[in-house]
Amino acid sequence: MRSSEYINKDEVAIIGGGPAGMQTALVLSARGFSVRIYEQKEQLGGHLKGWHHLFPHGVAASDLLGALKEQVLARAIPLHLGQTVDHLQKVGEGWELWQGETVVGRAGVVVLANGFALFDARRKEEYGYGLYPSVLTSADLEAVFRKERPWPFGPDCAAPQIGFVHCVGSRDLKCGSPHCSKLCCVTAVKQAMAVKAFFPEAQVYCFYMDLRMHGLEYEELYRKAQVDYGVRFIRGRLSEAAPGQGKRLHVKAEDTLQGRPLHLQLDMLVLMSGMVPTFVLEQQERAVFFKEPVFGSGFVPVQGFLAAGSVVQQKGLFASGACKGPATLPEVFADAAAVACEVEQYLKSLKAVAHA
Amino acid sequence: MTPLLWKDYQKEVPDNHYFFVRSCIRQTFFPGAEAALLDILRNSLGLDIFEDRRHTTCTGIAYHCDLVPLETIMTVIARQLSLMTEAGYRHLLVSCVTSFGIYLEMLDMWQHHPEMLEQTREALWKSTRRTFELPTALVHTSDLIYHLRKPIADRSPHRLVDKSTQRALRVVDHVGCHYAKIFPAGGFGGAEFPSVLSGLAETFGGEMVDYPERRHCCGFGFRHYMLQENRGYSVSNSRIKFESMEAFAPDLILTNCPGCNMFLDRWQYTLAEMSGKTYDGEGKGIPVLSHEELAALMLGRDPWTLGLQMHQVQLEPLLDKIGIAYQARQKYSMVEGVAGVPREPGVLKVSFE
Amino acid sequence: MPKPDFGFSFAPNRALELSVPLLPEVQAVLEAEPSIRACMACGQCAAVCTAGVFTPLAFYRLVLQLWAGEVEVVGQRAQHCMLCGKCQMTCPRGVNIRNALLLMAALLPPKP
Amino acid sequence: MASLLSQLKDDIRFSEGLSACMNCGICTAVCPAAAYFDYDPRRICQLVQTGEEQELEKLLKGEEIWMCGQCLSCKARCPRGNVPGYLIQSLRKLSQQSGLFIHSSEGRKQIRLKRRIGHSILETGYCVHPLMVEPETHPEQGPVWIWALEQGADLYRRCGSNYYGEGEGGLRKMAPGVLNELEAIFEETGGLRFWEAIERGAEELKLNQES
Repeated sequence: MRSSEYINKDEVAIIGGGPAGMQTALVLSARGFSVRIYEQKEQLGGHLKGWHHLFPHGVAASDLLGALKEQVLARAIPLHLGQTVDHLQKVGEGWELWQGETVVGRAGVVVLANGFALFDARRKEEYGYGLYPSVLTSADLEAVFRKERPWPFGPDCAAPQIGFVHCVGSRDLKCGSPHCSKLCCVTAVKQAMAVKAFFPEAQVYCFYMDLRMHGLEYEELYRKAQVDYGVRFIRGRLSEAAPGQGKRLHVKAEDTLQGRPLHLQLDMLVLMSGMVPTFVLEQQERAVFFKEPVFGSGFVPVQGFLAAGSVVQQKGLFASGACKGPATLPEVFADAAAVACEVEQYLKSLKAVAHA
Repeated sequence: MTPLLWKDYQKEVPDNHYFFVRSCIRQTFFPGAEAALLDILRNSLGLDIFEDRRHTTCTGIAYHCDLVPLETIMTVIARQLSLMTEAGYRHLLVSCVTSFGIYLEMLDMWQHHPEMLEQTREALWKSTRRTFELPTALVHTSDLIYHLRKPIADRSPHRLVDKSTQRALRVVDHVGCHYAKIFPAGGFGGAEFPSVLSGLAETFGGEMVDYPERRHCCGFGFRHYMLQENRGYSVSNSRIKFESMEAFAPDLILTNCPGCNMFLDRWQYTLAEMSGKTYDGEGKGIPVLSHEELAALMLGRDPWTLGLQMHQVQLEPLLDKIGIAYQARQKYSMVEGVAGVPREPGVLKVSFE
Repeated sequence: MPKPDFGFSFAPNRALELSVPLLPEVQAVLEAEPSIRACMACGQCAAVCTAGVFTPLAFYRLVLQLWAGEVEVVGQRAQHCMLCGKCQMTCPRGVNIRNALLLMAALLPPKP
Repeated sequence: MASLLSQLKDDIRFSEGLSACMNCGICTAVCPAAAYFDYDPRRICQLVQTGEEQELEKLLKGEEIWMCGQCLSCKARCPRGNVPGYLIQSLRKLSQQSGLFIHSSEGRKQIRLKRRIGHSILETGYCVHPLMVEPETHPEQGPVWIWALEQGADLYRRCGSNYYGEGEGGLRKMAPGVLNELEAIFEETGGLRFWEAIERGAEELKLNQES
């Protein structure tokens, strides 16, 4: 057994270099702690890398990401890019970070900031994602906005018919996702307005069950989408998409406010893929494994009920951001700062014990 | 993630040794199809398919007309399984899609409510002194034909190709609702993209055409078809399908459910007489075949022994396209000499010179 | 060959077909009173509607029917409005309901 | 007398059919009955969910519950795992058991259906067989069907069927022992009692018409 001297108790390892990981690292670093970021991709940024602009004000995603990265660089936070961590081993009070058979890092405290995964829309089979080229996810549409992929309809289509489906892989027991992903509603409204800005003649429909516009100014976006952009909101969940005439899709839903089934031919269907866990924790006595989620897996469980970051049953293991459940960027930043404070408290309490 | 994608819905189908149960509708309207199925399985492929003359209706049509309580249909099903057990079989082969759904439903109920299985055992014992085991495989006849599609195609002289132009024939499929919509894991391809018929058509060289209302119900509606004044429900829903497939100019509608096969045939006649409209552009209607009928034709079985003259939409234009030879004069001849011929409908064309 | 009497007949699909363009008269109403678009079908208008107690008038439903192109029904039901204006006081989205209803009522030609 | 709701709750088809509906309309969107009738399975789920006795009684006396065609397309789609088609089965069963079915014209048709299909099961061992499909009441079967029935055994035997004959094969005549077993099952499991409830409704209807 290796001694606990082997680990620098004051060092914090952050797993995940997205907004949650970067923000947690920045706050801890500013408060004088030694932090490192382990990111499995070659670049920092997480999902933010793929986004075009952000609700509610339309700030370019690259501006926010640039600012975050600049601060991380300015603070000279050590980065381990392209480094996957697949399990943790407890050593004394601290942790070893493992990838397969190799120890890739050591720290007194580990903060999980692995974020979320986008729901695999192919699993909502009746929408034909992966089968029909005009069915996109919300992430695919951001890539279109970023000019990284083409529109699914040709330039001859000046007045495309476009549908957005809310709650894809959210609020759906059939897909093992009972939760609301909470930011798809406002994302759909943001994207619907953006599409109308590209194609003023487009007819845009949002298929929703409840519009959960919880954030400040989100509700106002909804109203603007209706009045200024002419987006039509249909209260009913899409039941299926099938190939229609030409390259079009044929979709079915119910207008539940009218109590009538409805049909629609679309040139593009956008699925608002929900947020699902990237991994599921398998907790052993002195180890934590990050396993592939299975049907119905939940997010990282934390103690208490008020924005707590301490992972259930594990001393010195914290979780920050959307790995605990769906969250918007402002919520992630606030949570990351709160978690950083919790980590600080924890490290101070260890010191106090050592002195006594 | 747990594999839940449509392409992952593959089911285990045993290669041999089946206990066979018939379909009320199939044997009423398409007697040649069931006979051909048994002939292909037993004689072309040498399989052991056992039938017990004591098996009855599953009562599924009455159950979905809300005339038979759950406990009753469960016990009738248990009796069929008792015959299977008695004959020493554990693989059940079902001809009817309604029945197939019923068997799936009862097995599912018994799995989730073991007390109901016990009640059923008790009821069957009290009423008939019978006992039963559960099947280890529940297979629809279209599953088995799909499973055996390659050996069948290897033995087939014909393909789903226009003989004169070498164009692959355009096939639309209609899978019976109760095949996989109730229990998606029970059917090849699941509820949304069932492959049981498309895979078969493609093996024979046909081109599958996806169409908007592919998954819409044919409109049987159980009680609605059984009541004359309610049949508007049935014909209107089939019409939704025809209107949707028309633009794709299919050469053939392929089905696996006896009811769907009959409705998609008869409603084309009915709609032609009611509105003057047919969906093939030539007044002849779109030919409809079930999986057994298709397999039998591909294998070179005689169309009239197969009973294709019992379809209202005539099959000759399709047979000619594929290049299947047939004796026109044999069509209406009977065991006991030549019989009369059916009257010609007013609109739907049934004779082609 | 006489047509057979089948004893039943077929009916068109009841589903609303959304792909058809808006009727010009619907377009005109929406252009004359753009605030109609802000309706979110909360039902507050119908809850306070004086005429709605006795008649099938419910403004938010008329908006849905207007979008669906059911001009005649909209025109007929709008006739029931007494212009009391309570709906407009309660609407959380500030829709000019009185004007909207006048425009809707005008969808029907006046009775001779 | 137990409340309608508690009677429904005793039916496994009810508990499997409806736990909590979120009113999304995914069922109605693909429902063939909604494409034809002024019918909305979502609305029925909502109504039953209120659990109000008066509303339930209205439903059981009404036409709506008889519109479903039992295709169960709804089961494949519901994001809450509900099955409106099962819920309908439980409502129809209770409507018949309680005698409320005679208040609707669609409900009253159950009497005809029972006498036709129900009796066929115990008399022939089949739900449907060729002689039941009379051309007079089945004009949609077309001239080919008239011809097929005229040929009868000749045609069916050519196609490998036994056509009401003794022995094996398709459409074979069921042995009396087989039919006795079926009847015993119906007796033991409540099938016959259920039919008696339908006939009691028919009686009541007759009395009402006479008075």
